[in-house]
Amino acid sequence: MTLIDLANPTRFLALTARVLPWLAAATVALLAIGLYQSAVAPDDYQQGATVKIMFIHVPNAWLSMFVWGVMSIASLGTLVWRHPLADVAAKAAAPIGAAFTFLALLTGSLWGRPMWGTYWEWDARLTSVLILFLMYLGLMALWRAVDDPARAARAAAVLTLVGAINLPIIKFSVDWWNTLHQPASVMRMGGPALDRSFLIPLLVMAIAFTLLFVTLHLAAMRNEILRRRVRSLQMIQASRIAFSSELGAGPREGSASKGAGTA
Amino acid sequence: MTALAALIRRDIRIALRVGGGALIGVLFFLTVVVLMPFAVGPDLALLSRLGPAILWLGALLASLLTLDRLFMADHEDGSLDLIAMSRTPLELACAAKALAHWLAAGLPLIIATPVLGLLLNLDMVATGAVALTLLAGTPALTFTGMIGAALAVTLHRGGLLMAVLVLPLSIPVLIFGVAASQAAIVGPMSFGAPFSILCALSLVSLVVGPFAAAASLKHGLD
Amino acid sequence: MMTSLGPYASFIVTSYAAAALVVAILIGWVVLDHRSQTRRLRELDRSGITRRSGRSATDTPRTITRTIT
Amino acid sequence: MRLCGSGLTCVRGGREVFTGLDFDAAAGEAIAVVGRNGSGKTSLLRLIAGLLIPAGGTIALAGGDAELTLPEQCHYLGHRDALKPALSVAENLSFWADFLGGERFDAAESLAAVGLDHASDLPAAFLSAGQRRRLSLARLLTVHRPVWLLDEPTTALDVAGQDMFGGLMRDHLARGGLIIAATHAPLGIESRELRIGGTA
Repeated sequence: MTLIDLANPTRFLALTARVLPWLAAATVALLAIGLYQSAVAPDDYQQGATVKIMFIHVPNAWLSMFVWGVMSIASLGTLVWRHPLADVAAKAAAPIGAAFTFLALLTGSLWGRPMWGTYWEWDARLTSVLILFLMYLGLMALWRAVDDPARAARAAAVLTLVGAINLPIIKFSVDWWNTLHQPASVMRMGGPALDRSFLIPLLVMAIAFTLLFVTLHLAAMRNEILRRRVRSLQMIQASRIAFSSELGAGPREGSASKGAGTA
Repeated sequence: MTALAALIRRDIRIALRVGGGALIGVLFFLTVVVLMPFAVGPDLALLSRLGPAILWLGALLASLLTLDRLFMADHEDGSLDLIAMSRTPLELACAAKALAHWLAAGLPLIIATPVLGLLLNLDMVATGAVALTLLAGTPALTFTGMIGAALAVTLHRGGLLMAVLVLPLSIPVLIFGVAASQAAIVGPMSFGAPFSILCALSLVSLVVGPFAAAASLKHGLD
Repeated sequence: MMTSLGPYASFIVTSYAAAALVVAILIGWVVLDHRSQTRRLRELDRSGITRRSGRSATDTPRTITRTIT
Repeated sequence: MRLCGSGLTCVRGGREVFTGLDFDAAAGEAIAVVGRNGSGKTSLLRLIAGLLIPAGGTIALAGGDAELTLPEQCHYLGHRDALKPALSVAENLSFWADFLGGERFDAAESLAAVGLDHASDLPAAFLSAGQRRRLSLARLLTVHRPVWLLDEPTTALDVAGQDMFGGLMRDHLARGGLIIAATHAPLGIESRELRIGGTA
């Protein structure tokens, strides 16, 4: 049977139960500070107040890549060390990563609307994030398509690692494609020359969102472990039914035929 | 009536559960549409001109590719035998299956259209027009595609063969679907004429599809 | 502060609201999923299926099984 | 009620499987169709079920429901179980009960009769071959059909399962039902033998 080793996850569950409240509290506190700081941050002389969108856009864009990195490490764990928690970590991260990537796209296009006059521009960065988003969705579809989690885990791990290798290539090609068509450079979002008054709230928000991801990820991993436990218990239940019915076939049969007769 | 409702409910349930393919169709649609600008370039004016055509092609391919296993799965596990023997006419059962497929795989395509319209720089009116034509036209795609799915059971082959069989049948739907959306966006034709033809095509396929599929299935059950 | 958001206030507010909504959905998903999984585990537990019982034919007492969750 | 076939000829893939086959079954009677592999046992059942079209001859059910065709009064239990792995045991059964229609009995009791009463919430994917066969048998119990067409019904069933199934078939015959089963193994109930395709 492909039951995951239950000893390790059990210890992991105990750890999670202890750590989660603290993590959640830290996330809330840091988010509050970050939100306050971004609220009081001054307006940009060029972009005005819309620069505030950056404070959620950039952390989400950062997370969209960070989560893929986490999944890649987990995939290595699946393929190389065959660690049972690695599958769980990779699976639990995918929907969260997709959600953050979606937010990065959404806030990016809301930021772009005042700047470009259109919600969507085939700008190199946004386009790369869009492709990343599609890859997240594909990965989630892969997890959903296969019923046996162990088999799905290996396939997903291969795909994640291939994606990790391919992402820079995709980014490079998209950049090249973009400059080919649009020599006039589009406004660069969140360029490196950032004023301290923007940098600090941005950093706080980035850390807060990263903590938020860690919290959600741990909680989702716990759910996934429980889900696998339910699954393996159901399989045990199925294997025991044959056993019990051998003992109980006689009397039950009588009651059923009686029921069928009266119906 | 309960029989058909039960069939629709079961098919939707399977499509949405783990292993079901309903949402993969939307993802395919999304991917195909996102690929287009890489081929034609990110020029927004060009994209908005091609937008309706791109969306229609994407929806056409997505709805046909997910149709592949409409009857095949039921054939492989023996359900189709029981469906053919039941007191429900096979034509109605086929129609119910196609309807369930459209609800689970076709409707999400239409819901995704506004988002994709945004990517292709379509304005509100254009997006609305494309969504409306898709709403009227995708039932025709599903119900003609169903014939191919039934033939796939008869021939014991699915996949590309089915696509090759069905794609020519869906040309009229494509013509009038794109024509109606273009008419709504740039004119000069009126929206009404191609749109009513599109609706007529859907209605015809609603009638013809189930009969043709059932006829094909009846000979394929050995 | 709300007055200082400038002509594009609606975009800024929408961004923050969307972020809040998505995060809320994520939290809701995690919490509801946890609840349903623990409920199913409890149901299985009540019907006498324990993690050890499948391996030995006899019913082991359910002491080792779900101490956490 | 009486099921008669006369002069039946079955052609499949250009090959004549059997020709001029006559059979005759009365209510309360079980027919065991025997014969070597490829002699057309399954084809005969599928002819009766209306899933194959005979190249010659007729099949008629006398004394059944005049408003219904013969296939509509038959249960067909083929090699394949007609179960969806993504659905639970109870969902699978209730779908067939709703879809097949007609007179129906309590699904929970049928599940109990085949020994699956504790499995109703399990996904069918977790069931073993024998358990899947039991679930198919529950379909025969939940929806009433006078004629049961069974193709190798006892394969995958263990000894206890075969006993259970024997009891179910006897109940069905006692209520005036009719069974035609293609089988290699003994059916486990009193039955008349119909040999096709020469000696085994």
